[in-house]
Order: sequence, then C-alpha cells, then structure tokens
Amino acid sequence: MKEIINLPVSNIEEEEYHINMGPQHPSTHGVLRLLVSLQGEMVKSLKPHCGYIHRGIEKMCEKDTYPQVIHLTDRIDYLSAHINNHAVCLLVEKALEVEVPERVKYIRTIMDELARIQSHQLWWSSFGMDLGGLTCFFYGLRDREMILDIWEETTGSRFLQSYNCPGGVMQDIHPNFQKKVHTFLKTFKKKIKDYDRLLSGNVIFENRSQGVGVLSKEDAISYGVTGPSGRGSGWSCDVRKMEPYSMYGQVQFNEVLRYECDTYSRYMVRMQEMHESMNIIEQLIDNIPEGDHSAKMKAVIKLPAGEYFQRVESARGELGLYVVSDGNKTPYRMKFRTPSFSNLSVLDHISRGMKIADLVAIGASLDLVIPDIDR
Amino acid sequence: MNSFTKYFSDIFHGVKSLLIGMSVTGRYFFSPGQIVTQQYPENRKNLQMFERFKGEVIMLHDGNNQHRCNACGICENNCPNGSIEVIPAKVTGEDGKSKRVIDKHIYHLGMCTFCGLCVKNCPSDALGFGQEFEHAVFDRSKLTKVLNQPGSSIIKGVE
Amino acid sequence: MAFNIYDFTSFNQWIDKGLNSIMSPTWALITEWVIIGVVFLLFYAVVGLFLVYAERKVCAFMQNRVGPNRVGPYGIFQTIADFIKLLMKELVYIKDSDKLLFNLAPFIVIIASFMALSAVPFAKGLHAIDFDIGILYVIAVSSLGVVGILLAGWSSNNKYSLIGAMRSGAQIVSYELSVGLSLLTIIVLAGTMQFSEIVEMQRNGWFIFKGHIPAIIAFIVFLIASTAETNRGPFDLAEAESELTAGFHTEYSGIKFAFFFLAEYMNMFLVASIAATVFWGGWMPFHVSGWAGFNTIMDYIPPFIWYIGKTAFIIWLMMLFKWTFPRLRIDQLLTLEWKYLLPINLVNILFMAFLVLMHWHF
Amino acid sequence: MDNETLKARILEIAPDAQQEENKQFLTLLLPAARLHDLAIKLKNSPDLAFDFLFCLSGVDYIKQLAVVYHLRSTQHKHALVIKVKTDDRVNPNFDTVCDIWRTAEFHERETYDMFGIRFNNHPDMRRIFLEEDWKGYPLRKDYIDEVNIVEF
Repeated sequence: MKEIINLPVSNIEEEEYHINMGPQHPSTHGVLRLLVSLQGEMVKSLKPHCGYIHRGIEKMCEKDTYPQVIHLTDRIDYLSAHINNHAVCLLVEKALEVEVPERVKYIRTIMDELARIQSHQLWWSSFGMDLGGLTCFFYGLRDREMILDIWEETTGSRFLQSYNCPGGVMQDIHPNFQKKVHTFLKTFKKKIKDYDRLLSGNVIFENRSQGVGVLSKEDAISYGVTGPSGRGSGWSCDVRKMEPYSMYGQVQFNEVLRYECDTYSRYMVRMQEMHESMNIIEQLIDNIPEGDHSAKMKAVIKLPAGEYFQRVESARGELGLYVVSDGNKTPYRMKFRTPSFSNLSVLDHISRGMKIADLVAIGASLDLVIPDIDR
Repeated sequence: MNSFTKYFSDIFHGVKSLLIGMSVTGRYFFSPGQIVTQQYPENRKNLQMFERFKGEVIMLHDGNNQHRCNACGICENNCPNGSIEVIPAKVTGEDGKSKRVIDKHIYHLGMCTFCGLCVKNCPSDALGFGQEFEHAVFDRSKLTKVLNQPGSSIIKGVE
Repeated sequence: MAFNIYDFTSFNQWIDKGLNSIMSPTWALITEWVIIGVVFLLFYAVVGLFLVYAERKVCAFMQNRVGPNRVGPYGIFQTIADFIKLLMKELVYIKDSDKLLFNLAPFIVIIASFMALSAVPFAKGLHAIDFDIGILYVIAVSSLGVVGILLAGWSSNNKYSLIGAMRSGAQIVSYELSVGLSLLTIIVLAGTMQFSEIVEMQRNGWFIFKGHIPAIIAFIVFLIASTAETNRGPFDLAEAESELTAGFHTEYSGIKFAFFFLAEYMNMFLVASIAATVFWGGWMPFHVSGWAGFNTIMDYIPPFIWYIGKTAFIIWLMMLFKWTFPRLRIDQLLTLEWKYLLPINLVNILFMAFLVLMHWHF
Repeated sequence: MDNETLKARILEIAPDAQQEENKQFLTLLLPAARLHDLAIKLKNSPDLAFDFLFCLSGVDYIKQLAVVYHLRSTQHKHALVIKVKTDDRVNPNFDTVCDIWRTAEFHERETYDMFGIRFNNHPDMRRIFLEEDWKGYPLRKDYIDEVNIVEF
C-alpha cells in the first residue's frame, strides 16, 4: 500500500494496472488466482497465488496405508486418476519386488491411455471454450462420455475410480470392455476429424495460438515443464519412452514432438497424442492375456526402509512419486512431484509482453489442473 | 508482388477454413438425431445403472433377512476416511460359547470416497455396492446409515 | 376498414382518417405516436425474448443438445421465466461507482437500438418513419449504443468493465466504417437512401443479384462488420467471458443486465433486417424478370413473411458464426478491419461505381 | 554414465560427499555450505550436465531436516539424487538453487511452506499454499493441529 502512495506523479505512465484473474474466474478452470500486472492490455508480470484447494494430501498420506493412499491420489489430478494410481502401485510393487501378472499390465496400460484420451478431450473442450468457441466444449464432453461409460462399467465409478491396487487391479475387466473400447475407437476416430475441422484448421484459432507464449527448450527444461507442454517445445521428455513401465516397452508408438514452441505446437502435440493413445490401445485391446487380475499380496503391505522414486507419464506431464519409508505400513514421507505445479511456474515467464487474451490461451495450453497444483 | 499474392491467398485460406468450421456446426444443426442429452428425471423409471456401479456401500441380505457379516472389523480398519464403524455385540450361542456378532454396522455416506477397499477386503463378502445414486438429503445426519437391517441375523456357517 | 396483408398503406390511412375525424389534428398526431410507441415496445419485447430463446435452441442443436425444454412446450416460455427472474433480482449498487452514468448506461444502449428500429420497413407501408435518409439515420443511431457501453464500463468502477468498454470503443469506431461503406456500395447502385425506395427498386431482382460481384462482397463485409458492431461472437471482445468475466456489464444485475442482454439481441435483429432490406429486398418477394407466373406465385406469400424469413436466415447465419468460431484478439480485430475489410470495401465501391456508370448491373 | 563413474566424477568436485544407500539412484549427501557452488558445477560441467531438476522435496528426519534434489541430465540420461541436511530445526536454511534450475523457485517455496526451511537469496520467499499467518509447518513430524487433523 505504501509503495502505491509514494509513487511520484511523473511515474504515472509506468504505474501498473493490477487485475485478479481468479480465484473465481471463467478461464482458470478452478480456484487459481493470477495477480496480473497490466500495461494497457499487455501483461507485464503475473504472480500465481495457489493453495485455495490445498488439502494436505501429503500429510494425509503419512497416516494412510499404501492401499489407502491410492484413493487420495485420485484426487490430485482428477483427470488422470488412473495414472496417479498406477504410480503408487508401481512404486509399491517395485519396492516389494512383486511381479504383477501380464493381464494386469495390459489392463493398466489400456486404462492409462483411456485416461489420457479423456483428459485431452476435456482439455480440448476447455481450450476451445477459453478461446471463445463454446461449441468445442460440448463436442469434447460428448465424446468423453463414452470413456466414462466404459470406466463405469468396469470400475464402478466414472471419474475417481481407485481401480488400481498394489499387485493388480480391484476387479477384472467387464466382459463388455473390449467390445466397448472398440466401439469407442471407431467412433472417436471419426469425431476427432470434426475437432480438426472446427478448431485446428481455423484461421482465427491459428492466429490466436501461433507465436503466442513461446517457451524455448532450455526454458522448458529449466522450469521442468514436462508432458505435452514440454514436448511442444521439442523436449523429448516422455517417461513412457525413457523409462518404460507396464506395457509401454512392448508397444509401438511415437513420441510426439513439435518444435514451434508456442501455444499452437502444444495444442498440436495433444491432438496428435490422442491418435497415438488410440494406436496403443488398438495394439493391446485384442491381446489381453488370460490370467489373474491381481498378484497375491500380503494383507498388510510394509515397504522396506529406504527411499523410492517412481515416475509415470500422466496426461499433463511427468508425475514423480517420492516415498521415504521407515519400514512401517504407512509411508514416512510421500511427496508428489505433480506436473501442473511445475508447469504453472513457467506461466509468468512466457506470458510477459503478451495480451490478456493470450494469457488465457497460454494458460489453457499448459493444461493446468488446479488440484494437481495445490495437492 | 509476392506480398500481394500472399494477401489474397491469406483471405482465401482464411475464408475457406471458416467455411469448413461452419460446415461442422451446420451439419450438426441439421441432424437432430445425434442429440446425446439424457432427459434425467423423465428416464428415471428405466434408468439402468451398470452392475458394478458404486452408489453406496450396502450389506447384502438374503430373503430371510440374513447377512454374512461376523463383525470382524476389517472393513473398519481398511477404510481410509473412518466412514465405517462396526459395533459388535456378544451373544451366547446354542453351544454355550459367547460369540461376536454385529450389533450395528454404521456407515457414514457423507465421508465415503467409494474407494472400494471395504468391499474388496471383506473376508466373508458381506458388503457390496448398491445402485442407489440419489443421495441428496436435507439433513446431514440422514447420511449416517445402519447397514444391517433390524432383526437380521448372520447366515449359519459363515463365521 | 381496408385491411390488406399485402399493403398496409391504406390501413394506416384508415387509422389516420379515423383519428382525425374524432379529435383535433394535434391530438391525433399524439395518439398516433403513442400507438406506434406501444406497438414497437411490444414488438421489441416479443422479438427480443424470442431471439434469446431461438439462440439457445439453435446453439443447442449445433452442440448436440436439446436446449431449453422445461418451461412450456419445447421450453418456449423459458425466456419469459428468465425475464421474470431478472425482474425480481436485486439491483446491486457498486460503491464508488458513478451512480448517474451507471444507471443511465443501459437506457442509452436500449434507446439506441429502439430508435434505429423505427426506420425499418417491415412490410409495404408498415414502417414508423420513412426518412429520405433512412440508411444514414440507421447508421448514425445504431452507433449511439457504444456510448452506453463505454459509460457502463467506465462508471462501473471495475477494471474488467473498463477494459471491456475500451475494447468495445476501439472495435465500434473501426467497424462503423465498414458498415457505412458497404451500405454505401448499395447506395451507389440504388441512388437513394430511402428505405421504401430501396425496397421498391428491388421489385425486379434483389440488389445482391442486381449488383452481382460487388454486391456480394459488400454483403459479406456488411455481415462481418455488423456482427462486430453488435458485439457478438467471434467479435465479443467487450464481454469476452473467459478473459474479462463479463466485460462491460460485469457489475450489472437484474433488469439492468437484462436491458444490455435484450439490446444485444435487438441489435442483431436490427442489423439482420437492414441486411435483408438493403441486399435481399426486404419485404419484396423473390422475383425473376420475365417469369410472370413464378412472380405471381411468389407474390401470394405476404411481404411480412418474406421480411421475417430473410431476417431470420441472416440471424441464423450470425448465430452460426458465434457458435463456431473462437474469439479474435483485439489487435487481430483491428487488423481484420483496417488491413482487410476497409481496403476491400474502398475498392469495392469504386468497382460498383464503375459498374453503375457502365450499366453492367442487371 | 553409469552410477560408479558418476560417483567417482562427483567425488572429484565434492570430495566430502557421502554416499547413501539407495537401490534406484546414486544418492549423495552434500555439505550444505557448498550446495550452491556444487550445483552450478553439476549443471555446467559438460560431462555431467544435470539440467533437469525433476523433484525437490523436504524431509523431516526428526533429528534433522533434509532437502532432497532429484537431478537428471536430458543429454546423458543419467540421474542423481543429492541431499543436504541440517540439525537446526529452529531456523534451518540452505542456499537457493532457483537461479540454476528455475523450477526450484516454486518447489523451494513449497518446502518453506511445509517444513519451514528457508532458502537464502530466493527471490520470493513466501508461503505458497497456506496463508501468511499460518502457525507452524504442517509436514514436520512435530506439527500438532488438534482442529484439522483427526486421529482415528
């Protein structure tokens, strides 16, 4: 307050114009507050204020056993709930040196890719909405509904499934699963063409996104911007390729890289990733081997004392799970390195000198999920 | 000259891309058969949830008002949120031994996150998921439910 | 009583005579004013409410939804219910806002669109005033609305509103030019600015066919520019909801918000009817010179239906724009106007003038 | 570089580093006072080139407070975990590394928020999730909050 009062009169041109984007704002997709300093319509700088939905999940994890932790990880990044669960299960299995059945690996990989597709669908919907094309929102959600139905039939929940458990999955897949996934793939391959026709090729959209929010590869690495956002800067950072887990080592897929480094390239990476995910599912869905849906695990899971780290590729980027165990049935310290948290840190850097409208586009292209930031 | 042709090709491509976009929305406008909205309160009667749908945790009772719960408390231990409370009672059985049976299996729906650990870990398969999903109530205390029905007893041979 | 659905002139004269026979000419004039005012107010409200409903239904069908279907059959009373809700809502007064201007702004917006409506010919003889400078009047009056938007943004004491208002100011100042120039292209062809004459001249072919290439270009430019002038998507920067929450009307609630809302739809109706009148012949049926039989069949359809049909189609086009395209950025908006629309328009006028001089039009 | 050569190489620049038991990564405990210098070397040496800090977490070992840096080289694809520890629980502080890896800026703020570990020379050392007037540091093991933490 003092600084504002003491501003010399001659400085009036340099005076900043602050607006709050959020915590209640249509473009922040949640309760994220961006304190934006403007000069006219130009963003001079912005300060993210997060923590509006900080729930202390890391503290709660210290009280929960490993199977119980899984339902909390659903709620970190709710759009890639399966992938978060997968990370915990992989970590526990690695620490206990449990070999899970092949069938589980197939199921988990298919579920992860379905989660990635639906996350990107929702991202596409809200991206279109942020740029003012409201129809995109409904088309994206319409197609996402099919995946939710597939999940509901197999896992019992549409959104926060808690489907993985250490050693396997909770229930075997539903008999209709494969048939429904095939139907989905067939339908979505047609519908995704509409996405391109409606938004990707649109001249207004291209003008709005090309050259906006340029993030160089060096900055992407330094800021730890992973996932599709990092790959849009030409940084090959796909954990599925670097440290293959589950079935990723045995399926053929391309890591989508683009080198324009702007909002448009981040957009195109995600659009292309949906095709790649469908490709992965197609390779796996007909070959799910028979077998048990879970390995035999002890009733009480205790990790040997030590430190463990597990990385998976969530829909937003690299999800790291760092666990310090003291040999008890609860983790001593559990840290989630969430992708959105690091991706948020770059927002200030790449939106400087852009317009407010660009800030919205950049924020949408980073695909921030607020609970993923706040945990 | 080059910029001159670019000016017109920009206009041409721009207009073309806009027309392609309009053809998508226009096509959907003229094909009302593709409407996907479900008319919820109207379709309530024939609304069929998936069999695995996690609506709420229930205790499975058979026709004789008998269940399989032996009050072991594993569900209570497995619940991450403390939404299950098992209140056991001691009764003397026919053979004269005192036996642990369920008095009240209390379930706080308001605290449940539907992780499914109680159902998965129940050794006698006494718990299951119900299909009910309209849980809105005016009083929070109504969300606390007693799962074993009044007067119910354990199926013989489950203990 | 000489009521004729194809020509309202005699009907108007009948009312005029009747009124003059029972009262002094001054009072008769005042009574006519009141009647016209009431009729227009009713028309305004009905059309506004219907357009809100239509927009919701249209966008719903484009998005694979059903749209409003709860209030009344097919939800036709939905907007009336909304209107009643807005009437009953609290009017929030903003601390440190400029009270007078804050309250005045919605009225300026709505009066501007109301005034412009008075020059529109709905059918033969069915217009409030037939100015001989009708087009000039409409351009002048409809651009008054921006004053209301600027005042609303400025007086709200809200930064979002201010940014929205300033965007809107820049937008309308630029796009006024294109609207004016594209109408001028047709004026060059028609040689008059009077709406009734413009319609009458299209008896043997609408101007969009008569003026062929330049008229079509002018029509497209007019459509784009007028969409921008009414602050509708993809040019809705003034209320860009993902950037500025609600732009210039962020702080308005209840019926004052409804005024802005209604004015937006009425402006859309207005520009659609101007486009229909100037380019598509207004209430004039579709005539092909030489096909006498075809022309008589077309004449059986009442002019009012022709007018509504054409307007509705143009409104549908504007809705299609809004629900398809993402929003432009402010600099792109100005680029589109100053680097594309304006030069094209200027060349187009010359082209049209040349065409008229050489009698190359039909 | 495999873990053995990596270890030898790092012991060259930091002779007083101690190795810790870890199956997955090479884990080295570094002296806190020289953290910043060593971090610059880790990033800038062309054969090490640890340019990606993929995780920064605080850990409360009850006696000590530690900060764990998970580093990775995008060129050479090798990873390294470095740790710094302090016995000071009242006013723990380390040098910031956010001028070397920009992502550390937010992660260090989070560590400060949850563990009370201050980072010297950090441009914006404020709490990130909790309010400024929050008492205590929630992820410390001695944190007591009778209102919000329910013991079953």
